[in-house]
Amino acid sequence: MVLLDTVFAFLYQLGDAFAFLVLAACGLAVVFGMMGVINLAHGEFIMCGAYVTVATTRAGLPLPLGILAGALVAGAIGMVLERLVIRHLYGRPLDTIVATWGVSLAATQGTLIVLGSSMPGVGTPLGSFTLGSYSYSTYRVVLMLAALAVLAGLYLAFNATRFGTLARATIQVPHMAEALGVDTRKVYALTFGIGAALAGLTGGLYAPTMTIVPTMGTTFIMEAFVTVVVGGADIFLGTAPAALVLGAVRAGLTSWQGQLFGQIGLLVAVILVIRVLPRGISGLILRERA
Amino acid sequence: MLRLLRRLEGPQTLGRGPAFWAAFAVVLALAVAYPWFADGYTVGNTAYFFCWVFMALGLCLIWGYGGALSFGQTAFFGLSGYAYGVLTLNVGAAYGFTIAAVVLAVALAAGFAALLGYFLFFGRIGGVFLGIITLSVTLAMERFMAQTAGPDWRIGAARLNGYNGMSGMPPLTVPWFDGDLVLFPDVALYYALLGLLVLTYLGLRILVNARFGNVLVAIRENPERAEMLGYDVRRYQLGAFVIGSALAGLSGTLYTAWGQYITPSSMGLTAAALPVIWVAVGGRGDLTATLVGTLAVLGGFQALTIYGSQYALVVMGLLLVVVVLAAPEGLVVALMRGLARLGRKAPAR
Amino acid sequence: MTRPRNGSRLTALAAALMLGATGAQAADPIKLGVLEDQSGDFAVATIGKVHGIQLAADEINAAGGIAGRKLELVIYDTQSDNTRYQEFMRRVLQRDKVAVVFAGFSSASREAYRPIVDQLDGFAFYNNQYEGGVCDGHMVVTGAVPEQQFSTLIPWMMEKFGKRVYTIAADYNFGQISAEWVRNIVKENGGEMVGEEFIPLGVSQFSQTIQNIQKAKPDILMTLLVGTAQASYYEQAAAANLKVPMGSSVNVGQGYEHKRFQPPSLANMYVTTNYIEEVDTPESKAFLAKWKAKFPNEPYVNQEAENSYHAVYLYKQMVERANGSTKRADLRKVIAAGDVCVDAPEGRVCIDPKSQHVSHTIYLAKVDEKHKISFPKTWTDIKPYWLGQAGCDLTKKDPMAQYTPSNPPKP
Amino acid sequence: MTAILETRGLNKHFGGLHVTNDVDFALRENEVHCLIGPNGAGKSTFFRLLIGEYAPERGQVLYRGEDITALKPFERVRRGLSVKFQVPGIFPGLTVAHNLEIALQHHLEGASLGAEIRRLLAFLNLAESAGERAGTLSHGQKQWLEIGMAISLKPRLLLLDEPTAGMSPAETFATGEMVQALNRDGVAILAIEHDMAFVRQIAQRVTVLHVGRTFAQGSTDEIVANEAVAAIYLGETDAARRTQDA
Repeated sequence: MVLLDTVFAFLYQLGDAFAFLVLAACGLAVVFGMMGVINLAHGEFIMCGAYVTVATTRAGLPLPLGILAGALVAGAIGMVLERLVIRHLYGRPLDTIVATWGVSLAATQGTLIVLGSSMPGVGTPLGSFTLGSYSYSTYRVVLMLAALAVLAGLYLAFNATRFGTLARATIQVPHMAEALGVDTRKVYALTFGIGAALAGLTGGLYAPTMTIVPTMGTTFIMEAFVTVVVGGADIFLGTAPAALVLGAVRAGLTSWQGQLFGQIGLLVAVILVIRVLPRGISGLILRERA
Repeated sequence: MLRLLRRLEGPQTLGRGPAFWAAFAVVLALAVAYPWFADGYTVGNTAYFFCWVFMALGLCLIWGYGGALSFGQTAFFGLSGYAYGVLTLNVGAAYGFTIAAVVLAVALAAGFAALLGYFLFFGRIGGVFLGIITLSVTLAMERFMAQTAGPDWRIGAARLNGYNGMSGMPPLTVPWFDGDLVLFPDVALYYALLGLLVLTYLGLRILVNARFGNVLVAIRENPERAEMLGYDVRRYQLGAFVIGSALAGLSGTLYTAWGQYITPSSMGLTAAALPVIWVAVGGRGDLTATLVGTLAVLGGFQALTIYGSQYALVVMGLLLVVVVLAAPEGLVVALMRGLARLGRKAPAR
Repeated sequence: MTRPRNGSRLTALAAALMLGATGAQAADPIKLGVLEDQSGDFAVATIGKVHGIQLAADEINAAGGIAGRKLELVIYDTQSDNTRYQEFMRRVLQRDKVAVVFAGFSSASREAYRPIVDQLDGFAFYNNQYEGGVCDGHMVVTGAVPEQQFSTLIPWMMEKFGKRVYTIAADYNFGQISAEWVRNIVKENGGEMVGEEFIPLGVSQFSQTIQNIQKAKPDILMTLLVGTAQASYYEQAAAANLKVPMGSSVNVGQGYEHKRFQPPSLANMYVTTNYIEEVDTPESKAFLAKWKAKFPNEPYVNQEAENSYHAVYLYKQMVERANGSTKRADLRKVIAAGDVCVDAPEGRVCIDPKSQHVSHTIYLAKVDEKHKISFPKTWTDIKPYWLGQAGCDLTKKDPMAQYTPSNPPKP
Repeated sequence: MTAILETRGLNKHFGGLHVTNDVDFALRENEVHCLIGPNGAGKSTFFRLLIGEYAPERGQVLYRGEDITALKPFERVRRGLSVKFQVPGIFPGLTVAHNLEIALQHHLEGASLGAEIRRLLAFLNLAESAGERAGTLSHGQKQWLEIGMAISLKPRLLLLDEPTAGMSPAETFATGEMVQALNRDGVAILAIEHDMAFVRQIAQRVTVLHVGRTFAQGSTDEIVANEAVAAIYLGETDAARRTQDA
């Protein structure tokens, strides 16, 4: 029983870390994997989703609908941003980084000015359950399921729908897709919108468990980058396994040596992965150029 | 020697010919003369701005000329700031040791840059990944230094002192006939930094217009072709990275000596964004533009903080977006090109 | 000469510039520099500090000023950024030539500007609760320090709940030094530390920490968490049904988390603070009424706001007793007399001449399920004793340094 | 006649796909040799193996008798091997003269550098455009500029990947004359080419590559007369027709 207790406790921690990494990274991974764009304002889309979720939920909407609203609003803002800024920067990846960083700075401080330094939360639903000597938050199990659902949904969206086929065609051979009559601009805009909506969804999902402040996006951004860098461009072959490995590293190190080592362990893992698989990443860059 | 001086102008730098150098002389003369007319605060504040410019010039070399976007400038800034603190707190400031400490601290930053750069460039990591990894390293260093508050975290007599930062290191001193000359943030420090800045600026101009700079821009334009002209691309990128990072290290030591204080937040996310903003806004492709742009942005944002308060960060962010979209070469470069075009048009052909 | 009203810093500044750098004459105003974070991460807790200073300055000027001179504020927003403190500390001392500066929220910001105050021979007030230990003749600290908050809180909680204590603390100076205090006081009172965990700044996910606490089964949990990201702990712990009584020196009194978070995440938390707006005394109520009249939209009046307010009165008394001199040496002679005291909204506060820290009334605030505050206990006149006992005596020697229990002054 | 460049059993595959399959190939000193083959024959991969951008799974590349298989591209260039890419590999943001300067600064400086730049500009018909940004040149001019950079290194061996792609017949002919002039100066040349008129103009020998193997070798006339070669090209057109019909 004690063993079972410990095993479940570890699995719970692993699942918790995995969910956080997958959800933090998925939007970034879609945008990067499909468009080669690194979006440094990713954290601010998460923040946006959280704010919308909290605001709508406090206004009376049930939490699941609030989360959906957060995702939709973030997605819509993402498409507007794509239209205004990102679209003009395709083929200039470094400039995109700089511009999205600018957006991130302005969005964080703008939110602070307009909405104030913090917002009352909505409280975590679903209560807790007890197993052995530990009690757990039920909602965090929902988060784990949500991470799996997002992965499955993305797989279906990009492999089983017409949009997915078009999107992948556009990404692999843009001029061919254009010649076939695909509106590539629309595809890019939608892809970026999906990335932003996923970020918004993440924000909405985590909103009940966190303090709602303008800088909350930054607590996701490092983990998101780390996962995407380790995982590479392919969301399905890359992000999920990367999140699993990194989640294990982090959960293991955190329970063994504390939070600091959990964090530093993540970064060391990235450097090791890049050291061991330099071809993987450079292969990625080559493909991106071609 | 003469050959070197001829390299002061060339295809890699805007601004050439007698008109430019006349303007340069005028600006320099003004810079030399102005402490006679300004109060201590203004002079000290300008000296403080100068502290940061080296880091911007370094990033200009790495990013603007070499085409590799590094977010890691503040990592080297912090590293060598701490190194200056550790060295001077242990050895003291006698016999002008502070100058030696600056040299050693910058060398340490260069050494770390060589190590990191070797791993990055010889691992063929480029493009956006370079940015992400340098940023990760920077933030990891910030987090590490932030937790060194305990008394065990000490190097000799110097306590790292965690997030509160290390303080108590002496300001720069120059050995002088009747005792050491202490460069408090005032006229003396101003002239020292002005001299250093002019030397660095001219030195970098020579460097980028020399063979090295030619290869560097070639790599930026087309790394494959550069390699196929027989250049070891990795070596040149590493060279630029080390020099640029060492300049960031120089900024770090000067800043530490200026405020007698260094903190992990000098390596944080906002701090890491600043050099990128200065260089992008001024014009990353040109040293003069970076120099002018950095000073303008520093002064502008300080004024904005004084008068516009909380909107400063919003303006900063939007400025970055607008510059990237509307003047991708940078505002100062756009201005200089405009002036040059006017100048060419004036004597109608 | 108009004194700045709320939000009219520009006028104040323009006035300050016009005045220029003239020597202090009897009719000239006394300039008081204010460097506080009105934007950025810390703004939530510090905007009230500026208002407190403005309120006190208004009252003093309405009553004829300090020794016949008006008090003029020179205010800058430091944006929660250490380098801004460095820039603006030079600016107020060198250009605005203020007589005294009230500055700083985070300890890092204080350590950033302290070398500059020392170098330019300025005089600064740090009106903030902090980890303690600053022994610097250029500084007066009006905030509470660990010995004041922990020597009251921990014995009380141990008596009530039990002797097994677990600490989670932010992994930086404040957290580490506070944790050291907790450790020492728990030991002195015959308790046992069953766990201690340091959380890096910026961490927002606490599942593992919550599990560790459940495993250790403490009677008391000391939460010394700092920053908005770490504040997520309370929500996550409540969701996991972790119901250990919590003690803190930093929550409620500073960031008014009980107002900002959804109940009941902070339920069963005990905090020692020298002031919060719920304090139920006639002095406090009168103070709060004046405050709300001037700043009706203030979200909360916290202990740092009250510290900043009474600090202006402490300064006024020093200058008046020094016959109108604002010279640091003259003021320190006044402090050395050992009886610089004012009746603040919290109760009587006095400056300790050895450490130049302030004695406080300490209120034990309890947060209930609905996030309502009650005060099970109050201690009056708790002295900042540690620095003096450890060997810091500013009346004799000015080391301009910060000490910690494990790194005390060398005899 | 000795070989300047030789491959022995060269193999490269991506995943399960063998793109280069045991290729044995020899280029003689001072020869102009063309490499042809239908699409997907492995020409570009073979080319990248020669310049060192890909590492082979098996086999060797020898340059003047030295095994250069493990050398980096720039090290091969320093031994006298020079390359012109299919997509013009120039420095688009720099001026035409500056492009050449970067190529020439290996062995020249000062006044002689300037003189050589002027000589090359004239040779490449680019004297008028010396001060323009290379990115603004016409496609053919970019190709010439790149050839100019490639020969600035004074190579003994020049590898050309479709040097006439996108050129007008007149430009193609002029390019052929440049190649022949270089060959007269003692440079061995290996060109991947589609345009049979161009091949006929310059090639002394032709090698046909098919599904990653050397399929046939001989003079241009022999290759053109080879029915098996015609068949593989026809097969390609047949296949293309079939897909179009489908």
